[in-house]
Amino acid sequence: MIELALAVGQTQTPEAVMFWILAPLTVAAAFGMLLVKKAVHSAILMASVMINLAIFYIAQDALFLGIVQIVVYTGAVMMLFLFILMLVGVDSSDSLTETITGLRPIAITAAVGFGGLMVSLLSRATLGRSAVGLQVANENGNVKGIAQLLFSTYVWPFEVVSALLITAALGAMVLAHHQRLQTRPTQRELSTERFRGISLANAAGLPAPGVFARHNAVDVPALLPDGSPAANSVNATLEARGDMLNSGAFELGKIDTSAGEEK
Amino acid sequence: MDAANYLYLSVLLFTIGAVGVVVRRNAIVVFMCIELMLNAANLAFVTFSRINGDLNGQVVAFFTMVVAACEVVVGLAIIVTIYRSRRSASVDDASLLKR
Amino acid sequence: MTTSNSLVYLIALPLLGAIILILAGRRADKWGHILGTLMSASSFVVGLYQLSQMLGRSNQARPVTQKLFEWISVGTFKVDAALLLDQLSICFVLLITGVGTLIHIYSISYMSHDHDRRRFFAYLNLFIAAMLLLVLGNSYLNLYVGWEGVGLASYLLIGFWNQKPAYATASKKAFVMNRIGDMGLSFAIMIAFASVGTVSFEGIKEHVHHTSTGALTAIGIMLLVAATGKSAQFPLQAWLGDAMAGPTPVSALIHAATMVTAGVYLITRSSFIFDAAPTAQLLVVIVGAITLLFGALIGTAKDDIKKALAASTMSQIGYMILGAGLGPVGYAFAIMHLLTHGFFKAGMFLGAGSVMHGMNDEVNMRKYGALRKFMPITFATFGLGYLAILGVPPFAGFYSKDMIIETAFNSGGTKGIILGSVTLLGAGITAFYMTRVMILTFTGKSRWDEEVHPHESPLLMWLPMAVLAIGSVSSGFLLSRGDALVNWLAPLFEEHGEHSELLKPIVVSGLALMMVAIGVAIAFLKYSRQEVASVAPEDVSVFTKIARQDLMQDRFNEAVFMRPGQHLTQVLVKTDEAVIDGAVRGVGQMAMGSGALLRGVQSGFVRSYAALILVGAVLLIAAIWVVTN
Amino acid sequence: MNSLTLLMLLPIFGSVAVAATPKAKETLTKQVALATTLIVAAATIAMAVSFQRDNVDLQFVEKYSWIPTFGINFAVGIDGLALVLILMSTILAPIVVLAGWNESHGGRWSVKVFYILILVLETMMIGVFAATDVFLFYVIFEAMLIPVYFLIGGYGSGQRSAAAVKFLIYSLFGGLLMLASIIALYVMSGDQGGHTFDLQALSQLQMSSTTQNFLFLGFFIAFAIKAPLWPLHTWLPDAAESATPGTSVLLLGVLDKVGTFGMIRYCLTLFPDASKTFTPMILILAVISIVYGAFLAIGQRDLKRLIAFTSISHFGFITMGIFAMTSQGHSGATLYMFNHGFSTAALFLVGGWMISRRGSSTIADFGGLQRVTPVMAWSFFLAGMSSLALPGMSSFVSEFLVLVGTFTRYPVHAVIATFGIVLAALYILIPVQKALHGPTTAGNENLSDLNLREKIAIAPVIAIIIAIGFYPAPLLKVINPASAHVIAQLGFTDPAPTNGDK
Amino acid sequence: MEFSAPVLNYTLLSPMLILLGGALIGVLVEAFVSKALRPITQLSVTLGSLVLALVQVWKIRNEQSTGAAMGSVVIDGPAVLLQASILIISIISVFLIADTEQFTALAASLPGSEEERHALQTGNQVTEVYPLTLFAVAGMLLFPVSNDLITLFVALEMLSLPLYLMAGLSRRRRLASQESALKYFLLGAFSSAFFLFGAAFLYGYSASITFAGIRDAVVGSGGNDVFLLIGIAFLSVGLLFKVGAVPFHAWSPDVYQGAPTPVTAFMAAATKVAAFGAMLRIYYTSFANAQWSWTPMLTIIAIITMVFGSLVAIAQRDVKRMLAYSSIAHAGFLLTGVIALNKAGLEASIFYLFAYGITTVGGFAIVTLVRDSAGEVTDLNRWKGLGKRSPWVATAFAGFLLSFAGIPLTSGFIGKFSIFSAAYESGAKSVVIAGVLSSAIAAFFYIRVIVLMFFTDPVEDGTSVVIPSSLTSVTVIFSMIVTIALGVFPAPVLNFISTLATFIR
Repeated sequence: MIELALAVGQTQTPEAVMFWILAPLTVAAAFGMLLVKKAVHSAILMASVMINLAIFYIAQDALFLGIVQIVVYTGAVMMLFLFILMLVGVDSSDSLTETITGLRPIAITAAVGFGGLMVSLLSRATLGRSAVGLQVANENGNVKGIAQLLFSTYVWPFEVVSALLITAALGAMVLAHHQRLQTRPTQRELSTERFRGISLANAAGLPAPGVFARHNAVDVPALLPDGSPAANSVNATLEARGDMLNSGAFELGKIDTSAGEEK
Repeated sequence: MDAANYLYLSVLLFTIGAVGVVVRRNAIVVFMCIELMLNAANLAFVTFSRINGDLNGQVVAFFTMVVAACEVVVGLAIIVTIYRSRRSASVDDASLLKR
Repeated sequence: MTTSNSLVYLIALPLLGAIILILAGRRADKWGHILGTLMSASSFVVGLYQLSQMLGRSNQARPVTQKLFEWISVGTFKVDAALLLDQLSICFVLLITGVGTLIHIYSISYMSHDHDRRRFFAYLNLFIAAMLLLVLGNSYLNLYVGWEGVGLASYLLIGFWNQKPAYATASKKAFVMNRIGDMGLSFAIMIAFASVGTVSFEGIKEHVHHTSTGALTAIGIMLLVAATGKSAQFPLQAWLGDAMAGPTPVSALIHAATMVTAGVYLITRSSFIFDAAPTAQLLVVIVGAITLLFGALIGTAKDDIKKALAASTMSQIGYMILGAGLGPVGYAFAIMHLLTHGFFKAGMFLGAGSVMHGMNDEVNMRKYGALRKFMPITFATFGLGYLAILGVPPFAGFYSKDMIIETAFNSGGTKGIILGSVTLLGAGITAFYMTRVMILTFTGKSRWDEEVHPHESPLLMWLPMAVLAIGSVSSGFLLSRGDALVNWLAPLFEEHGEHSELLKPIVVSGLALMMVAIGVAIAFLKYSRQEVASVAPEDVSVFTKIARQDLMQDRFNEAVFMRPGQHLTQVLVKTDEAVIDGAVRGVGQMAMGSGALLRGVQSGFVRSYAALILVGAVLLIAAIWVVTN
Repeated sequence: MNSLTLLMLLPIFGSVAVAATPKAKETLTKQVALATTLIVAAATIAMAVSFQRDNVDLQFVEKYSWIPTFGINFAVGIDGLALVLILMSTILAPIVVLAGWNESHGGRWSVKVFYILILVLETMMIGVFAATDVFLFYVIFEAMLIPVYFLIGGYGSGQRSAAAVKFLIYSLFGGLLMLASIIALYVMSGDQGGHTFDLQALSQLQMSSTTQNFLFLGFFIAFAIKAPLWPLHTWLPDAAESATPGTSVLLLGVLDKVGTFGMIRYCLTLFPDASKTFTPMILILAVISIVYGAFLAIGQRDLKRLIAFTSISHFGFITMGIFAMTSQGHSGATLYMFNHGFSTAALFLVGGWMISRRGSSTIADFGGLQRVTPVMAWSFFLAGMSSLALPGMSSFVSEFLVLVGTFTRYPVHAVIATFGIVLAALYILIPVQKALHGPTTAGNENLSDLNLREKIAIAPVIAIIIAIGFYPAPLLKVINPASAHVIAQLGFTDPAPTNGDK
Repeated sequence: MEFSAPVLNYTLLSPMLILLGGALIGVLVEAFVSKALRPITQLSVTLGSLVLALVQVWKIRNEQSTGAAMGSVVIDGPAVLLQASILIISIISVFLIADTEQFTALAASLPGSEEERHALQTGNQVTEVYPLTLFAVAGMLLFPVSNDLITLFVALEMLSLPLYLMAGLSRRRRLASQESALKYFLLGAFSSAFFLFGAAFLYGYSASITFAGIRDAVVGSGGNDVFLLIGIAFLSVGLLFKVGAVPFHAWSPDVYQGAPTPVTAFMAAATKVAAFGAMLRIYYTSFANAQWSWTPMLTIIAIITMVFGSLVAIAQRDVKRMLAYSSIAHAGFLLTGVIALNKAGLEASIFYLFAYGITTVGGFAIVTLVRDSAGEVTDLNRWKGLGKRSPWVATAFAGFLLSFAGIPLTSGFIGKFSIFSAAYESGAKSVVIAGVLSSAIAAFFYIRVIVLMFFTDPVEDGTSVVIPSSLTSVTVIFSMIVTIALGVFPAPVLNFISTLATFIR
């Protein structure tokens, strides 16, 4: 790894200091991603890696990229990750025990092999030319230089990327968008429906969950005057899913402290 | 300061990302590890850009970010779909198709 | 050489008869036997015509040939379908067609109750045609066609009543053992072509003087092998006894008079080879000597009249082979004995058939006895044949057999003494067992079962017997009068030099008659003076037992060839199944097994797939690492 | 008739006509198929008549550009060898159609499909022998497998699909090895003056002996599987056991000949030196095949398997004749191919009739057929006699030529092979005895004899067997120049008689 | 530094632009056209733009230019051939995609939920597949004509992302379908990370991201080749992943099985053309002079791929998985074309790709026809006796299988022959021998299916062959005709390919 040393860097020493402080941090953070149980923690560590990378970009005369890295990547993309994590369950945690036989040793061997071999290879590499540095290229400013390339040489991929963005949007729509397949009934129709139903008992609306019970969570059924649970007070989906709690524990009459704890 | 150090760093990050894909089970974490690999590649691009003294590398890195963003959208959409169907974000649970 | 256009009719007529009879099927049932007989007879007439023509020509111009067409011609291997009728073949032609016609006539009556009689005549005609081809072919390959043709006819006729499994087996056995002999003939032809470049008699004869002795010896030995097969000589003799399964006329024609003598024909025909290959010639003599004793010994113990006669045939052919093996001096005597034997043995077989005809197809002589009174004609004809085979002067056998014995004694040195003694001994044993046959069958008390009503055979049957009996009486005298046959054949064979005269002819005759007398006397003592049991006694010497089992020939063949062969077959069948096909299937299963195994890679877990990719990448990097190191 | 292409097209037209017949009228379908095959046979005979015997060059040559990119032509032309084999194929075809009149019933598919397959196969049979372009040959060589595969698998009996698969995989494997060799030839031709598949041009290629040996093996293994030669034979008994008799006739009688034909036409012509190198080994394999096939035939309990093993023995003879490198061996082998077609046809057809009447192919189930069905029994017997090469039957001439031809150069091989003729007597006579002779056993009493159609079908086969046995000259005159040409090209002359060394 | 406005040659880019335009129209159709009219509108738009693009490709067939898009895109003979192949394959695939039975009624609904049932009842359709298809096709068109690493990467993603999505849209067995989407996506992203990493090293090595620049660097390099080798290796991982070469193949059986069959057909056929097209270009132009470094690697991978694919296919019980492994084996065969590195190899690869693609679509089209009440039946055991029930469908499938097996008189044979002979010509004999042997193994499982269909008695379990829709019939018949025609009379196509197939550099 010989001729890659930059003779040009005027920020040589400060850069080295920065590098040797941040690089271990970055690696540690990245490594941490593998070790922490909770996905959220991984996400945070990932964000820190990205920010560190942004610093490295800036340190390497890639100002524009550094900013984009923070604004777009860390700011938007990682937030998207976090958002989805919230959706999936923010406190979901991964067991780190390996369930697939033999995979972990393979992974570790492969990792060590990969890293070791790559490092060893890099140390062997020569380019046959000395490093140039970006002083000349960034003469008119990094952003301007990139723009120059982006809008002339790479205008075609730049255009095509737009198609990619549309694809992404369309894809998200397809997978996530619940189309309304019929017009939502109007209030009028709903009330007509209620009154024309089999029984007038529900004409005034269904009982709310938790009524007369000691707990008013959505999965606790209301209690009828006789103390029995009113099944229609709980959302049908919850019931179908078997998430409806046994109302007996929440009857008003009996004081049962343990039930609350259980819940 | 040797620019090569950035390359070593990049390799390390890439390796960690690759291993993360193999060892982690949460689909989102797996995906983040892939992002880590992409970032490692970006770092390599930026470093080489500096070594080579031209901005093409940075442009590639820029494109990578855009493409990665698109990928994230699609990927997360798929993961969410799976999650909704299976109530699980573990990639191991999705193993109906085998042999 | 004289050519003729009519030789082919000799063969074509009976062949045509066979084809018509086979193709016509049941439609020919009514007239098939007549057609068959006519065809044979007309072939005989053609033969007589040819003889008359031949007699009209000078000694050297007697052979005639007819080229029919070019049969096989590849490179230098050129074989024409061509016929050669010379002094030797004409003897055979007349014997075959003459005796053949008689037997056709006999069979009309003998087979009259068999509803497949037409088929029988078809086979007989086929046989006549094939046998004629055998003796008329001008090259070994043409001979080979007839050779196998008579084998086929023999097979068909032995197995004529193949609904009986034992008969079917007998026919198969005959064919297979003959094939072994045929293989010898194939080898002989191959060697001949490889070393001489031709396979015609004429061609080889021309080249014989500048062909190596080794090659000639090889050819000779192979021809001998062929002869042993066809002529039931040691060691390929075992089929003949079983061949008696065929209808008796068949035994008379094929297994006594004609086909079995083909070996003698082959050796005499190949005289130019044997004369130039002393080793082969010596082997011929040895085979003949062994067989003549072998057959005679078997004959002493057989209770089945046909098998006893068959053993006798084997023994008599042994004489002929021995005679033929003695070189130029012996050929003519061998042929003479062949001809006389053709008469008397055919006559006796027909007599045996006549007996069987009257005895409900009983063949066990121990169930005969005193038939003289019931079948006088049969007794008379059989008796004449008996006297002929014993060599009692002036019956036919006396002339022919004594000549062979004499020649054997005179062949010189120790060899001559041994051979002479063997032939003498054979003559004695022959007298013994033939007398035994006579006594058991025709004299003594009747031993047959209640329901059997012996009676004389009809005219059509005894007439041929009578004709043959006349032949048995007179043929020897006629053929040897003024050395008629010897002189007739002489142009075909090499001049033979002087040979020492160990014993004078009169001495030989005396010795022979003495041996015969001893044999007859023993037989009288043993079978005429004491009661003959109608069931073969078991308390007999071990030699008798062995002789009854044909001197263990079948056991030997079974133990040495058949069973190992069967085992080998079974082993090979299993090997094919298990090893060769098993290997093929194994390859298939290996592929499937490894497929199933490798399928396990697809565990369904996306992480293991990623690991696979990672490992792949690591391997690539490792390869690079190695390459750049 | 002087266009091979037209001859090849005739059966195709016929198959179109067959396809056009209404489904209900099965008899019409069969009649159309029969008529087509008869016309083709007649056309072939007409062609044979106008064939110039003494001309060793290819005749009736036609050449159309097919895939010019690869230098592939649709090139056909025949010499004596090819003519004889085409003649055999096209004469056998109507016989098979007539003999197997009812074979197509009870198959998986309709009668029409059966005859379409047969006719398509006939086209390919002509093409495979007529091709003078190696690529064309290969294409037909492989494509032929498909109709046969469906004929076995669709209309056979017993383990038909397994047997069909075994047959196909085996053959494909060999074919692929040949493909590798063909590719190598093609590439080399490109290096030496332009890509071509012309047989003549390819035979002029310069190549190292190692290359030549490998390429030879590629071809030879394919042909040895096809022929089949020990130890690559195990597909044949299975296939023959399962196929209908008609299919078996085409399979053993014609398709397998492609193997031995290929050895002459391709192995010897393209790789003369390698052929010489491998001759000792191949001769040993051939001799093993002869003896081994005979022993295995003796040991079989199933009639069809038995016939299959006899064929293995016979193919041993053919191969031996080819590699004996003498004119007798060569001509004999070629004639053997022709004769074997008919004698196997006779065996399979009659055997097939016996089996279909009895409902079993186990030899032990038969007994005493001669009394019950004399004509059938006779036909079988004659077929058997032909198979054991009885003189007077056609196979004798060829077998003897092979033996003589081999003996002059390789006496030991010839001697061992001659033992095969004794074994042949056993493997024919044992089934003859068991099935035709002996008392008529239960189950055989009421078998019906051959009907008129069957008699008409078998009669020409037996007639040809006997006629060629007595008068092979017309065929030999066609074969000899071709054989001599091949031998001469290889630089061989027949060994001179060894006389005069005294 | 003055900014000069970029010049784009729109004629040369028009096939891609037409498709992108069509896709955008499709997106707009989603927004503005009523549900009832959407399917037919989308289908027309899609087919229209595909056909138009094909016409456009035909028009530019003789162009040779690297300047179409500021050097990002190269249009030459192979480009035209590959694009045309992709378009033809796409058109017949779209006929299959038009089968509404194959796609979920509402992707966002939970499998088995009330919502899904409702969507099914109302006949809702995910018509977004059409624009997604167009985007994918556009990406595929761009992939083999890319002339720099950026465009290559963007095209790779552009063809992949829609496919990830489409894989998850099956109507039946939706969990499996979604799983296949997840697997495809995760592994695809994983491999593209490798791809990108490799690109970085190539850039580091050559100081250029254009193929021409890389080639120049390869030709006249000053340093050692470590960066080049790493770059080639990682870039290859990405490309080999796309073509499904062992050990980067693992996604394909699962995804082939899980994805809706029309999508499987589309991606199996078209992706292969695109990916191999790109591979051919980059190996034949940029890496050609570093041949020593990558031919051994590709040779080993090709051999493993053929043998592995063939062996494992034997053990498969599911027709789609079997075809997936068959496609893996074919990837191995196709790699020999890359290894050949000569004009014959290029021509052969293009022919093979086209022939294989068409046959594959045909094969999967047949798979869509065999169904029971719960949708497609892919269990091979239930294909027993298909030949009895529907002889024509079974015969067609048998024809496709025979073509896969490389039996003469089918396109597969000509393909195999030409590609092997090209490889042999360049001295890669080991690959040819391995190819020939694995062809023999492969023949085994193709034939087994034929046995199942024709020689096994049907089991009455409700499996039946639906009467194909007219569009599906068109696909099957067209594929069959092409498969046979290219087998019997390939000369015109071969000639056409031969006149065009030269990479400009």
